[in-house]
Amino acid sequence: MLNTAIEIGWSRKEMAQKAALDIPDGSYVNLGIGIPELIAEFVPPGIEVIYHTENGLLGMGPVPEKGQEDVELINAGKKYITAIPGACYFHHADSFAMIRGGHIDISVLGAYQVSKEGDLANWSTGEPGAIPAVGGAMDLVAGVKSVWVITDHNSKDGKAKLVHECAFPLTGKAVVDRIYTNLAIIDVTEKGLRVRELAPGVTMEYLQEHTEAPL
Amino acid sequence: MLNTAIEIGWSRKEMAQKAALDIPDGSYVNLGIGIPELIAEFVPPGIEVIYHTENGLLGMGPVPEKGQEDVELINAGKKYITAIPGACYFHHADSFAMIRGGHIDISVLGAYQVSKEGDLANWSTGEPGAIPAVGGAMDLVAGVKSVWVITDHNSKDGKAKLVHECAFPLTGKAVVDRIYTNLAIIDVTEKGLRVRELAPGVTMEYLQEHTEAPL
Amino acid sequence: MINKIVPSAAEAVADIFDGATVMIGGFGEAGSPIELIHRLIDLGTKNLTIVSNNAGSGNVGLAALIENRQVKKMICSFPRTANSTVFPELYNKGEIELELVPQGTLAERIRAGGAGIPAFFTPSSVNTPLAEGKELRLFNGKPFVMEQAIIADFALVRCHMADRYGNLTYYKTARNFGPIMCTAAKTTIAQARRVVQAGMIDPEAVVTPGIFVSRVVEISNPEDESKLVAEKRRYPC
Amino acid sequence: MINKIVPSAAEAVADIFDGATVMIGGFGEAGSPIELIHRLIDLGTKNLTIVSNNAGSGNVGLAALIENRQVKKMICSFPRTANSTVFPELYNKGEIELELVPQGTLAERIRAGGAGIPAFFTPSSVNTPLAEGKELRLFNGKPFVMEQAIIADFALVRCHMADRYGNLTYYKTARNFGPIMCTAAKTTIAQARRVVQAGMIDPEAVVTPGIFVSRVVEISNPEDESKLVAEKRRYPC
Repeated sequence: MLNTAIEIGWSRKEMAQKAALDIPDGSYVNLGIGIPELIAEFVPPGIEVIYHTENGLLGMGPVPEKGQEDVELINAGKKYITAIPGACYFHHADSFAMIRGGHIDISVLGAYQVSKEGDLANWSTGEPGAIPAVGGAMDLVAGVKSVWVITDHNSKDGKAKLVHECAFPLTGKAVVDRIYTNLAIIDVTEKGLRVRELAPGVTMEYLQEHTEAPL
Repeated sequence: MLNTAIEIGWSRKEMAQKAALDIPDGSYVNLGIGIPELIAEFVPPGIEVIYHTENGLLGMGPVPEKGQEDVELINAGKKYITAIPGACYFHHADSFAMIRGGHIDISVLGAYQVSKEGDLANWSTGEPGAIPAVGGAMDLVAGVKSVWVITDHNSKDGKAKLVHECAFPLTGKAVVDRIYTNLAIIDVTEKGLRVRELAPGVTMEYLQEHTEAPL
Repeated sequence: MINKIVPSAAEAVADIFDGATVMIGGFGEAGSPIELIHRLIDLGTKNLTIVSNNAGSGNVGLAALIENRQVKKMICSFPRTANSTVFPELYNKGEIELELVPQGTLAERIRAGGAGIPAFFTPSSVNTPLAEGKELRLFNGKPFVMEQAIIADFALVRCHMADRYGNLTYYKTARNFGPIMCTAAKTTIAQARRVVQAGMIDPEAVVTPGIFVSRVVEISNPEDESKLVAEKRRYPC
Repeated sequence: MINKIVPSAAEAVADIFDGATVMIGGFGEAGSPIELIHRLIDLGTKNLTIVSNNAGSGNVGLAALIENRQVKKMICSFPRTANSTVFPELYNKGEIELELVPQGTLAERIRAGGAGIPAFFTPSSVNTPLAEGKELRLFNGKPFVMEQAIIADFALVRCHMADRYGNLTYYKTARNFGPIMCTAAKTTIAQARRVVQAGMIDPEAVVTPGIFVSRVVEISNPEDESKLVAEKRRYPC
């Protein structure tokens, strides 16, 4: 099912590009680990976006060139990064004050499940033996003005990720504003999930078949 | 009554000196406006005390020489000061985190009244027409490890300042640890006020006559 | 391109509206954004709630704003200083409201406002008249009072250096309330002594990250408020 | 004269006692005070409660401390990372406790501990399992959860520069939890890459004021934890 989906839908890079084109000029953006990290590559020239990484940097720049890595300059995914001219460092309480205080415009996160009301589950599958780890996800969804999810439309075993109600433990309730998947871009509205754009070759029928929540 | 008291007791400078000699080496100290400000002059050589001023400086130095004043380098009493090598500046929330968080060793304050339980009234006489103003006094008494009061033993109109119960609005309850007056040095203990030292020429009888609270 | 620099103080404050809550930085004269305040007086906006540690000195800056009857209410810790006559006079006539807040609680309420913390507990003011009517609660057997965050529509601050992103540094004890007020207002306006190229401020030494700042105006030679007060000057000056 | 410099990491940590709560700075490897941790392993202190964002990587630093069975409980936000095997193994065997805290709540609880704030309200974790059993409260119609301060007996941090007063600066994203942990422990121990004369650090750029620091030890060439992990080195190394 995943393979089919990828053949007719967007690639991960295309998903990131779709999201990148929707970021308004001058935005402060926090990019989660995984596909969201790719977004920075696709922001068009002329648009200036300031990236926040919650471990304590505003003004995150691109990945350093080989050999230029600094072990003390990393992002929230613990990957090597750079800092732009005009960047600044701060401690964790100040960093999460930015998040919780509503100063970040957009947070782009991955997801295990999103419900039709915008509930997000992305930190724990609740399985026995899995080590629970939450990081900054709950703070981001609670504080950032606009929360976008970018994820494969279906899980690796073909299950729907856009569901009536999340079965996994929640990261936050009614927090997601928009979802970018390999099949479509979907807004979370008061009336439920609303399709904004379909990937090439994807029909509404096909999309609904692969989605548990009504569209 | 005040005149008599001054003749046989300590001068303001002597009171400040008495307090200065009791400050342990390496202490972090906040000095209130008025007589407390004089204390810094009398700390003996070889003893290093770091002065905190709540408007945002740790490492306050002596008064600047004439002509060297900087209007943006002031203490909590809005007087011109200097900064020692090794000083640092910070904002108000960080400054009061130092106070409230119990990081300052000694706060020396003025007083309208102190009760036998160590209640302090030093911000409002509660008179109609007086503009209420509190500043940092309530934060200091709530947070600093040791609170000392330095004050004339009696008010200008001869009334006792060390009282059974404060008539003026409180700054804090059971907060004062020691009182330096022109007549004596007095500890606030669980059993009430305990005289630590009498000024030259002051007898216990004389002191009690000028004190409402039992000694 | 992000560019928060605006050409004049008048433009910087032009959208401050009647009834707005405005935080004004400064501890006494140090750090008071006097040019921004004077342009707010020119603007004539009424019924303001002002959050500021003091209530102004002499007849310039914040005192002049109050004297011009633009302020409905002051939220501050110390509205009585050596050269403060405007506020006491109006207060005694019952023509201006006052919410008196301990200085550390004022700072923490502002910090909480910027940090998305709606309320917190503090030991300051417990057992005093300033805690009356507020919720008390024991933690480890000790009493604390609950205090709520303050958020403003605008913050006016004075800083030392600024860049186009709104990154700010301050100068000595003029830092005081500036950094926390920047975080707690919907629109933050900073007057800077010097605007520099992005990247010129050491990223380790930025005090206010640009995300907290909406507009920056360069005022290279700000009026020295304490001098104006000493010379008994009045707004406009 | 105030002089917080101590000659060795071993002396700096010598009084950490069994059952102590110890905050350990760092976000992953960045800012982790690896030499202080290794001397704490040498010391062998048991039953520690560790407050740290992660639970260590490989078999060095914090992971080695856990592997040496000195840690009773971890308070952290993300105990699962690419190279983290020690903690998960003990946790799955039920041999170590975990208090999982959202990262921003962890930071704010530490900051509150240092600032004398016993508790505060936050929107983070509301409607999730991590808010279960905690007090919920509405402010302006929105739900918030009450969280309590964390205070430690000791904090171990790594900084960039330090002076004899304990004033500290940090280096890039190695700053992370250091500054707040320094404020929230009874005894704060900092390992500095460089100890400088008092006055050499710009007073505008001090990140941790000396009042928050008890001891400083110079470690000019700290081990690079990520390199040790990549090379699969084990403590002692």
